[in-house]
Amino acid sequence: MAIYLDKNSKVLVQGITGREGLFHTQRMIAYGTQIVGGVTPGKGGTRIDTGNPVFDTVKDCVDATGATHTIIFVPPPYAADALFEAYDAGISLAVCITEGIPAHDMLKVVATTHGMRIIGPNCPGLVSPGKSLVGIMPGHVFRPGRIGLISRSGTLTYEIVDLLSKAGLGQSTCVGIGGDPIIGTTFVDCLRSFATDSETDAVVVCGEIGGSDEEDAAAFIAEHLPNKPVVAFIGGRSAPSGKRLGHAGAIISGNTGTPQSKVKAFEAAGVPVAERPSQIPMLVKERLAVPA
Amino acid sequence: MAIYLDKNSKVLVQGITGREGLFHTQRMIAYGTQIVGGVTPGKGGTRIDTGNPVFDTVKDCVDATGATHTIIFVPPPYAADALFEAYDAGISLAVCITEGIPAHDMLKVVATTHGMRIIGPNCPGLVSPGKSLVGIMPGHVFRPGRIGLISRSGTLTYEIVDLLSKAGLGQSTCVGIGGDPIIGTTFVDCLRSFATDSETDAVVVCGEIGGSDEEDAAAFIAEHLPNKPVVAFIGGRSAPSGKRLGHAGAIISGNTGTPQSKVKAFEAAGVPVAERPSQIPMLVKERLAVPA
Amino acid sequence: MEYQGKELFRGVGIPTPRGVFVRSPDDVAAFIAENPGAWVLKSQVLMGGRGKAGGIKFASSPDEGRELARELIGKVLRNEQNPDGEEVKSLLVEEKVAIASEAYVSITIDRAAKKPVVIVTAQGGMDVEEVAAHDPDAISKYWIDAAIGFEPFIARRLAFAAKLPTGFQRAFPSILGGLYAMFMEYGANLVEINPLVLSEDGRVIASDAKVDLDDNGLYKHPELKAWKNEAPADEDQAAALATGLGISNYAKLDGNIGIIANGAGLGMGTMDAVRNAGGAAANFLDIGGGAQAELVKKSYNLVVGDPKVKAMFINIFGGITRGDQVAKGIVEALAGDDVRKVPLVVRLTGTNEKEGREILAGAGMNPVETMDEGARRAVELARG
Amino acid sequence: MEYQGKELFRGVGIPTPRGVFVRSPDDVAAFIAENPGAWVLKSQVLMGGRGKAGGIKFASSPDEGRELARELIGKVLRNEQNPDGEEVKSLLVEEKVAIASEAYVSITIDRAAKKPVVIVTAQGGMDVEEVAAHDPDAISKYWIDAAIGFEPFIARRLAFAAKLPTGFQRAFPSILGGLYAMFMEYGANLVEINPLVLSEDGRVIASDAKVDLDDNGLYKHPELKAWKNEAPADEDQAAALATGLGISNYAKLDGNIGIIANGAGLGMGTMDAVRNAGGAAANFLDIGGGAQAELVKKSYNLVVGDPKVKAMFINIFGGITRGDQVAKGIVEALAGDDVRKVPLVVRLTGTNEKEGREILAGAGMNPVETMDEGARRAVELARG
Repeated sequence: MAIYLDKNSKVLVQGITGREGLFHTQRMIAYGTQIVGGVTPGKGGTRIDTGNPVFDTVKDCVDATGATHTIIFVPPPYAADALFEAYDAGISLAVCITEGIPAHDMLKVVATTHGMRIIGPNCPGLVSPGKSLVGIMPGHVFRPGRIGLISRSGTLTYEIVDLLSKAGLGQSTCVGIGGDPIIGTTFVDCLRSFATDSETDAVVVCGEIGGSDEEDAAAFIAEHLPNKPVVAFIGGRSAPSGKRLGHAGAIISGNTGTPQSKVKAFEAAGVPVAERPSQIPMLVKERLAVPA
Repeated sequence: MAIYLDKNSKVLVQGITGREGLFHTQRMIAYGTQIVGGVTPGKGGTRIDTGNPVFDTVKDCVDATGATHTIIFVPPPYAADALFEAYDAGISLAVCITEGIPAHDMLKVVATTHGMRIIGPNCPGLVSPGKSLVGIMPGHVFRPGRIGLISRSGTLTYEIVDLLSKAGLGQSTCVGIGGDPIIGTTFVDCLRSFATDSETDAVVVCGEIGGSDEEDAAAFIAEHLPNKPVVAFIGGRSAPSGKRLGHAGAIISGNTGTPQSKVKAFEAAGVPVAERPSQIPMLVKERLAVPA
Repeated sequence: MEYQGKELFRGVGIPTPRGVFVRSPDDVAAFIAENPGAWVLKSQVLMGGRGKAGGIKFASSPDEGRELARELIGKVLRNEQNPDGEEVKSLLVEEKVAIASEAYVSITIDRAAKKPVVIVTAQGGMDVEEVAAHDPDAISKYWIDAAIGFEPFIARRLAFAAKLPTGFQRAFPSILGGLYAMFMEYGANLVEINPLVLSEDGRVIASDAKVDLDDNGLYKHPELKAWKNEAPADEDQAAALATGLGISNYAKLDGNIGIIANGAGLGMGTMDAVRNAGGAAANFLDIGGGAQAELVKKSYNLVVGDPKVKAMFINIFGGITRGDQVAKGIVEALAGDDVRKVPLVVRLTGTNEKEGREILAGAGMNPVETMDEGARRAVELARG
Repeated sequence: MEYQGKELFRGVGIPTPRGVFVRSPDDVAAFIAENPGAWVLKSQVLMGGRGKAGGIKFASSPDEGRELARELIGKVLRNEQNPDGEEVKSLLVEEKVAIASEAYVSITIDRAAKKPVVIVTAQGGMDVEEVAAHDPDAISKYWIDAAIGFEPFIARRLAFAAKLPTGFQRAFPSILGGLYAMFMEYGANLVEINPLVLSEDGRVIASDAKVDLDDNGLYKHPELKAWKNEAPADEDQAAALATGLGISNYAKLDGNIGIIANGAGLGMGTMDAVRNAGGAAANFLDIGGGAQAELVKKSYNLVVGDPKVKAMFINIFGGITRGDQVAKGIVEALAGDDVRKVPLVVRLTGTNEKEGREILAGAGMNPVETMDEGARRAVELARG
């Protein structure tokens, strides 16, 4: 059934009447996502032009629609509050698109919202191709299939997905975990879910410089995914030390976050690391051809 | 095996070198409690006259002794910190004797120390007669047996235990839950544990005016203890409204906390309420004689 | 007092009516001269019901202000609850707000949930317990997760649930956030704004404000202890402290049997036993754990100091408290010539019971065996 | 600067050396005249290594103080990292503390644990990364549960674990508590005291203090924005902001292939592709999501403004970003006469790819199909 998201997931949109929220709501509906409503305080009782009802609070929306998933399009100062509101209303999975949330806000959110899965923040969302898309990703590049993908990046993910799709490798679920220092769902969290997903035959991990998520992922794969092929890619291998490149999390400081360390960790775990995205489909096919 | 505490429970004492801590440590050892050490910051490496080692931190003590239980004798401004330290060191049950802890300190403690059972604060502790005593209760009044007892009071508990013991009704475990407004373990928590304890045949609930713990207990009994006899007593039935009598929690305000409400709730749950402590043994015997 | 509470409210960014705290009629006149308009003169007293007692006046000119302030300052306000009255020594002069709508908001501790609970209703200015009794659906509550604390969505949810008029909506998160900050910072049992006013010019203002502090937490705010001291000390609490007891270990009651016990539970149990025996307790007195002879003696004197006490029942179940110390205290108390003597029943069991009984026997006293028996005897003795 | 950081530290109750902030030699002399003793004159600059650059002096008389202050104020401090140097405009005059012992303490965010981590070592005054590399056991760490926050036991545990000298013990909980309060209040990435000094007269003092703030959280403290503005703006960040990009969306690098991409991941991927093709990127530039033609045009101008750029590779995978907008921006940029033109390779796929290609074709441009192909072409073009 893929992970985190399927055809039956009921999704609400926080910030549904904002410019971004409205635009992507329309796109998600076009993709086939079951959008059941949205929230904008003070606009409760109205409807957006797609006919979806707008509520004043997340709780009102959940009570009326049975939504289990939310996607958050609110400015950084209000994003943590939106996550707390979702948690409080019993939401089980929240995708937070917002970029620029203070790291301390996220520290508090992840420390206290036990049991709610958070994707992001500063992420493109997730998609289970052919079933549902909750995010801002271009739906047309995805193809249904049996490859899982996890990425810290947005557009680089589209690049890789496009290559996979064109090579005949459809996807079970693609998760953009986000480029911030503090994120709700890590590579390891996703790998744990893919490990037991019967609809995923192999996983592509698309990391980048900065932090130690990739090293943690490699260690997890070595121990817990002996029978599921994994292929990795590390973005920013040509980046110099000390420069923050776009993502707040993408910075090499001292000995932390270097591509060498990440490549070494993956190779030690038996995970081939593609030099360039275009090699990924071939590596996946090679790994799938090896009998487990 | 009684509840919360048995012969094998390894107990440490926070504030072991203080006047109260030292005195009661000696008494608990005399009772047979397995005291494995204690904590007083700055006195690590020394021993008290019973030979028990003193450590600087709870973690040091737990690492060295394998303690699972703690009893806390520290002044009110430091008591919450002591509870957090115990929690952080992996203690599973903490008895907090301290009286006068700010209610807000306890609000924070109970909201964040998930998985650690706290007895008290402002309580006399607990005893599984013949096995172990963690508290300040006079050990000589207890007799091993099959009656569970839960009480918000200290000395009134001794009174009732003495009556039970003299009537041949020994006790499995007696828990003094404490008289403060915010306590770690409530009547309902204890009842839940007694409900499944094969060594407890009946339970005595010794409540008092104030709060709504007794009403909650009655509701729980009606639903979850159909086959285990329960007898109740409510202290302070002659107390006037609006006066705080000793316990910070023992105050009738408005319609909340009246003895009438509590008696009514117990009777509705099929729990006989003793008019005076001396009736309790008889009521217990009557209830035990009825085939379940 | 009101003006102090409002200072705390302003400190956390909650708007209160414009105003000034004054001690003389001339100050009132000068203030109104500088700030023309309609003003309310509010007597600064601790008793409730000051409005009905004539402690609130309206003035719209300097002369009128001076005149009314002269009437108020020095006046003794009285009502049923405060028959002795309280003298007005100062006034709060506040703008007369044109009210469009009133709401109620408070934060208190829910004992059963072990959480702070926020209570909001659109029926401001009323007694909230009455609203709860007659129109429970008008009240909205939210239990705060102490690990998360206050977040703005809580205010939005409550404002929408309680159907507060739209004018409240924008300011509500910051007002509730300030109220929670205050509740936490001062370790309060209760913080309350009633009414929270929406003025005709669109402002949201805390018109009356109340804070109830937790005595146990006061050490964290020494600056507020002074405030507490201004309150007329509860006589029972003052007596308890003077005797060396905890602040809530003594309370005077209506009966004629004096009571001393160790432990609050046993103390209440003893009162109940006296009632079961057909009598009534003259007091509640808990000597606490581990009391020494001196404290027992002082407690005896405190209880018999009440002239309506006709007999005394001392009920001790020794745990930490040692029977010999209690017995010694009783004997010493009775040895004093300066103390009123009433018929006494002692029950003494538990730790060092034997030693205690020997001391009592040496003074010609013979303790009873049980609480029930002791209560019966004390009631008989009081009937004389 | 140092004196500002120390103000924040004092605000949370962390003792700092006695001292005064001055701008003139006469103020130094006057201060020492009033406060006889040994003083340190510390140049207030933003660059590191000011001690070795001659920016710190010791004075023990008013005349000596005036003399040394004259030398320092107006002096330009230089070192390897700061070849342009920084002029000293003010001094912090601080007591010369007699040091008995030095420790190190900091709080930062552990990304992997998603928690604040407190780091303590008895080896104060050293570079903590070096201590970690050579003597890891000397470093004690504690990961704070954000729901609980700082509690004094954390300070006790760390002080005992790091074997801090006894003299530190008593003050340590309040210093660490203050440091955590500051870390939380200002949403800091890092707060650090190095060294935390135990003086010979038994005081515990933050001798040097450092705070690194999270840009994303600065809006909560407008008063600190002014501070940040005093810092010499990172040239790349300034250029990014002037262009209308996010603060970290542009970085100048050492190569000669200019790069524009949409998305940070694709931007880095494009840099990598250029390297794989044997070239080197002259910059990183992420136009972000949903960029309009105008931003594309400005970004083009920013990149070619770097004279070492010999060729440009624009790599777009349209998701939110629309191909037609990007194409329009490119065409407009090239239409300007005032802009340097370099050989250009465009790759354009995804949303509105067809419309974009038509616009480019209209201007005589023919996009490549893949990222790898584009990188190869750009490298070839740069080689000329």
